[in-house]
Amino acid sequence: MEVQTTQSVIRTPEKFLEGVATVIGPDGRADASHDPKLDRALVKKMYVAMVRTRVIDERLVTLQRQGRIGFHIGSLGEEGCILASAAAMRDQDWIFPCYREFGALLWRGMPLQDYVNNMYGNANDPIKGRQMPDHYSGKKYKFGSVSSPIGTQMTQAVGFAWGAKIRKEDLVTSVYFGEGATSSNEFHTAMNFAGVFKTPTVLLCRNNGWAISVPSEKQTASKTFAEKGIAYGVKGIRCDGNDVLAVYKTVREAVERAAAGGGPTLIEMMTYRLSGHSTSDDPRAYRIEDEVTSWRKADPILRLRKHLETLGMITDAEDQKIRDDVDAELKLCIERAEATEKPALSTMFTEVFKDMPQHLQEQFDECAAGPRPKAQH
Amino acid sequence: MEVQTTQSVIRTPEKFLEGVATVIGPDGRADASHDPKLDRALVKKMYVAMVRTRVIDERLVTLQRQGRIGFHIGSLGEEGCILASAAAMRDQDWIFPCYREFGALLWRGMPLQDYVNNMYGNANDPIKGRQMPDHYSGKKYKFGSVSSPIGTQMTQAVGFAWGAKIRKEDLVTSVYFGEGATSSNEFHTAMNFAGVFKTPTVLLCRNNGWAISVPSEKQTASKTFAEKGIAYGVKGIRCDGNDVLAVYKTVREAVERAAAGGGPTLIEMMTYRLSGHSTSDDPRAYRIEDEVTSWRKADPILRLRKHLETLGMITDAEDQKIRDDVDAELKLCIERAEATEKPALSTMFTEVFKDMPQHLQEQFDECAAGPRPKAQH
Amino acid sequence: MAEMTMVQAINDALRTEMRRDDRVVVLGEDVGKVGGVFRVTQGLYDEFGDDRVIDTPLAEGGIIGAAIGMALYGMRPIPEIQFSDFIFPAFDQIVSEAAKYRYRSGGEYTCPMVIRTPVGGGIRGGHYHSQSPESLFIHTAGLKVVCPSNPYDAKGLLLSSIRDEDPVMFFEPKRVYRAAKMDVPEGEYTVPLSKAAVVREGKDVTIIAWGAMLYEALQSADDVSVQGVDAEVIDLRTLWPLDIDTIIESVKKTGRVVIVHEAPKACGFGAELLSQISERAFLHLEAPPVRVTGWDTPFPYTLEMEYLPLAHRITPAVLETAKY
Amino acid sequence: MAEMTMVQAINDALRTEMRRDDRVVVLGEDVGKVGGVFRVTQGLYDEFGDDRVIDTPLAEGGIIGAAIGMALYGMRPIPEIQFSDFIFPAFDQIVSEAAKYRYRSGGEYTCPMVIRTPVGGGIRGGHYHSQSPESLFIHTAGLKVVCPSNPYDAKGLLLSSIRDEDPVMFFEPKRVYRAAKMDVPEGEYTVPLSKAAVVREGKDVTIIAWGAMLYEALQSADDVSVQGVDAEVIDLRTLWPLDIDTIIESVKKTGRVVIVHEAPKACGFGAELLSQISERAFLHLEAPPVRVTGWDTPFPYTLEMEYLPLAHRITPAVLETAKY
Ligand SMILES: Cc1ncc(C[n+]2csc(CCOP(=O)(O)OP(=O)(O)O)c2C)c(N)n1
Ligand SMILES: Cc1ncc(C[n+]2csc(CCOP(=O)(O)OP(=O)(O)O)c2C)c(N)n1
Ligand SMILES: [Mg+2]
Ligand SMILES: [Mg+2]
Repeated sequence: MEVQTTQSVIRTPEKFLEGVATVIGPDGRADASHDPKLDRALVKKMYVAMVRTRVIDERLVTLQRQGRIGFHIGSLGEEGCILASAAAMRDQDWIFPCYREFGALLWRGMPLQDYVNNMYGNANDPIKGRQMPDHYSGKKYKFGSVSSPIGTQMTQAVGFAWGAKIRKEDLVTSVYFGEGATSSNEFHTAMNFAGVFKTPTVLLCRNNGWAISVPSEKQTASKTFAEKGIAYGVKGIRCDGNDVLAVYKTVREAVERAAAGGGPTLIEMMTYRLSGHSTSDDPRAYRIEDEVTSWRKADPILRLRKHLETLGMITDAEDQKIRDDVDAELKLCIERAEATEKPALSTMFTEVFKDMPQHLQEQFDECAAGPRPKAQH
Repeated sequence: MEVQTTQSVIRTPEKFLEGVATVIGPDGRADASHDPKLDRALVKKMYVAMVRTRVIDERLVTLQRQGRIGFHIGSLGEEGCILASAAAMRDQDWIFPCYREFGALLWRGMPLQDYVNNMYGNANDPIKGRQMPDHYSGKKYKFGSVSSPIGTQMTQAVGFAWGAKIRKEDLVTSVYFGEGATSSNEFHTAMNFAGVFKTPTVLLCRNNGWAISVPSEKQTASKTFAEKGIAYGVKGIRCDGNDVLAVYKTVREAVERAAAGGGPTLIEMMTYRLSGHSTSDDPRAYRIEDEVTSWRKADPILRLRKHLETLGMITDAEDQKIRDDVDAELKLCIERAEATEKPALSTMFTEVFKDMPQHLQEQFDECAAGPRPKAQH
Repeated sequence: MAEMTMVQAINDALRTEMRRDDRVVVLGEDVGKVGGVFRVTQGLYDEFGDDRVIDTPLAEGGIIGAAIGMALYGMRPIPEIQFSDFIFPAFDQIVSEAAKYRYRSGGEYTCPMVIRTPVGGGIRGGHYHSQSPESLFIHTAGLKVVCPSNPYDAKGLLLSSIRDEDPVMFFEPKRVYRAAKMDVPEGEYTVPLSKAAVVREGKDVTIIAWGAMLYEALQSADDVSVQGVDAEVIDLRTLWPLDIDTIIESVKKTGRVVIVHEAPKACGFGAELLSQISERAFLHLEAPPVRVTGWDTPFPYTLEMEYLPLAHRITPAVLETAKY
Repeated sequence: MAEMTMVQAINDALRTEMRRDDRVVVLGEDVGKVGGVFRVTQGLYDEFGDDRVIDTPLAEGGIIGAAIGMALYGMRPIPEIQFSDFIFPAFDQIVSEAAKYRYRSGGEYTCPMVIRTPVGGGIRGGHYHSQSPESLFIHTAGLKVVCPSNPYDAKGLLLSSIRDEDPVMFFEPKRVYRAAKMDVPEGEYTVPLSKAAVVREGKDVTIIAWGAMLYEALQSADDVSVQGVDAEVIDLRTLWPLDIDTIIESVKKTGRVVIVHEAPKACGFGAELLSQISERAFLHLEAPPVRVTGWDTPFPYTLEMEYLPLAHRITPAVLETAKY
């Protein structure tokens, strides 16, 4: 397929990351001066989580192609920044997702089965099949509720942290969003309120190069997204988003600063969306394959694996086992999810309000009385 | 009256303006290295316009107190930055007002009678009494239409300029807003679109220290409003807003840069709102009188007068005549405006759409048939 | 008991609940020291400090978005929008987020908060200081909508709203703010949500109104009584979820209805009321229900008394309905 | 003549008008090279270049605000909002600004623009890719609201909308986008605004619908005909300003009405239609007009076919109305 595109520059990892410090070098070794010196088990755990995320992601895309689920929006290529930033939050901290962060949700402890049920919107979906796939919610895991409108979660994450600050609870919030979302109203108010009220919030911008078909350099005329912090008196930092140690270190420092009363931080995590925007998108219509290829080499999983190799912490067999394990687990989850019925009709009417008001009770009764729809999609 | 306030700092002109270059010095002389060397007649014309604006302003406040008009929002203390920035625009350029810029509208040529009719919302009000006083519109004068919602005019001014750029017309837009408005959604999108599309727009932030009762330092944690430009790749400049020559120079350079394809500029004009927010506001409830007093000494009219004195261009008698003239003119305008009937009933239903649709024709007929309301305010 | 205006009664409700429940915070533009442009929050800053009575930057979306975050955290925020005409920068947060949080998260998250905002015309506010956007929020599933007409109800409804587990739009008719004083109990009491009040009994025609227009409806009821028409007047108090039973009961008695509201007619709440009445009491209707509303134009300045559905327009509508 | 889907017909309308009138520009998220997420603007970028087919930053308020500026300047912008669920960040610019510009400026400024946006459910979009917010815009004085149901009308109505001197909300039912092809004339032709179409004549019941639900209404008309009920079906095409005459004429004939829409019932456009019918044809009504609509809940994902007012819900409503 011949591709014409409006893309003017190919942004290789080298170009994109110019001037950004890295920890894990090309040889897989950690730069001693920046190495956060994490517990090895933690590093390994992050690696396993990243691989699991990748495997799940790929499988869900297949399920969607097969028409078995309706939609998936994944994190192919962005697992590094997502997992490392989630890992850098303390247990008491809250995470507000954008929509690519199912890896962070699993990290926080949601059972895979729950997530898969969400992908199927079945009766066991924690959100009762009310939203599209990948619009999960994980309050038990101190993890927010996904909604589609771009940016809204930012202001909420700031408000949540502000509440905690007012109530003098030691709690930091982090919030994910894409670089496209920096153009939204919400980025502006969230940053401004965070700055003025010095809320303990870490604003995590996944700069993955694209907002659907719009390249990041068309989103703003500022040189970086991190420097947008200046407009709000908020510290802004860029980091190599595919470098797990760099992300962990940067986020952790921001969390600690926030917890100590030092206020919010905007972190631009430089990464790349290797897949289409979602299963609804075909990126070949707008981007140059060479760019994608260049980023495949900067894959955060390969990078961390290399690092683990230098530490002698991973073998091919082990790697394969991680994949096989999640495959097997996933297979079971999918089977169960597919065997689960749809949510009950009542779920369409409950929880609009705490108590069902009269008009909804009447509508529910009317609906329940039938007839049932013939039409399916 | 004893005043308690949340105001933590008194922002004297000296503090507020720290590090900002001025042209007209305390002795009234222009600093040769920054003097834009304007035509003397122009400087005088600006002075006259500023004094007229001041006189009109004061008279309108009185009219409101007397219950003869419903409302006024003025520019006491801000005439310097308003008039000089309007004067710095070229004839073909368009001005988008906030709500304090009636001085700029008169500068652009609207007859005083039209403006006074707007204050009365009478049958001769150019906008047919449809909006509150001071919500004028001056298309003939390449001057926008005031609306109350904060900030909306910014994005529109950017869009207007962008349109002209697309159509290759040599035209720059300027847009006024207060420093409070920098917190609005609209500032963010206007700045971002201006930056990305390099629109020929000059964004004029009147930093007058207050957004009703909220002091400017509570509006943002950034050090200045001008530096917000960095977040958008837009040049940001601060200037002494009570120094007519400094404002003129700064704005003119921005206009020329924009016209030459150099893109937008954000200009923070440092000034002070000497009056209450509007006739509905009593600022004694929230601000320290000493601050106001310190700014009375920095009055832009006094400052320019001193400058004119050093040039031998003004006498007390002349000054008095300017005031007497506008007083007399205003008196006549007010008399005429008060003798003018209300807008016709039809004006309530026309111009909702270009052509009156059936439902409005029916409503008009119903309304016209009466009865008429007894109640007045 | 103390004589209070609606402004004082709302202020008293806020103070009462802030003393009782330290999760309650007030935030908005100018709500702090100066006590709001209508002085509704006056004195709260001095009593509760700047952690609980918070002046914000000029950004309605930020006020509501941050309040949502606080509500998710477990607080009871009461954001103020200075005029309901300026609620639109926050519209996305209200209709896409606050309204849907409970539902979309499968009941995990809830968003209890009260968005207080002055509403309505009659104060020479023109286009942008006079509008009545209630129907936009009624159309949005997940929001409760309240509009008191007097100081007593204002306090009691506000206390109920703050204690409610769902987001409540609390519209305060600014024409009533200082119009009259009324005895208001000190301390706690509540007026239940979703209960309308029959404020005047009658047998010939039902007039439905709320907020500032209630007084116009009552005026008309007086006017028509002279001509032998006995009007019943219902003050809805809570617009949504609706107390339809009280309405239908009245309509079954009178068979005739006049609905009054300030907002434009097209897709205003009057249309919903008329529809429900028609759907539920069609065979009881002796005359087509009538809407007396603001015109389908932007809100004008000079001619606002011609725009508003005041007694001079309600009265003929009631008379005509009565003799239909 | 060419066979076109609605997507192609709208694309053709845009191309046709952009060739004829160089003041027309298209702007929005992803509308450029890739041609929009639904490919409605495909090929326009190549033909007209990036000055007239503009990819914008992710900011609906910016898209509409800038488009208003362009319209004030004298252009004919056609902003696209990717899904009508995402129109709310631009709500303030639409309802406070675009809708009121002509009126508030005494007729000095006008704001001719067409806001194109996909609308409605039935494509597994859940909460935020399925909503139908038309009534919010109908309630706002100063906006025209259009929603075509087929490719021919889509092109003709879009050309009329672009040439109209007022702001038009142009809702495109995405369930219909590629559902079927239809002969569409090449080049210019217009379908007038504010003219409904009687797409099926009948004498027993009038069904009013638009957009994707029109097909459900037609399906029901077929279904009930088997049972001897002869339904007339009206496709509104333009929702506002309303072609009330066509409706009333039909209702005077049938005396019975079923109104169908996807949006929630409360304060939906159905309420306005029902009210106007009651107000204007009360004595002709043989049965209370009925609304078959989305429920008063957020739009669900898995159960969306239970949410939508499809034929299985319209048919019993028609039968019941017919035998009332
Ligand atoms: C308010 C709003 N506008 C438009 C969309 C459609 N949309 C969904 S994702 C997206 C691009 C987001 O890009 P970015 O913020 O960079 O995040 P990424 O997808 O790259 O992670 C758009 C335009 C939306 N969901 N919400
Ligand atoms: C969206 C919106 N929110 C609130 C208001 C009420 N309001 C009018 S002016 C104002 C303060 C504006 O301050 P600033 O932008 O600094 O301008 P200034 O009045 O100082 O010139 C506020 C809050 C409004 N008009 N619009
Ligand atoms: Mg992105
Ligand atoms: Mg100010």
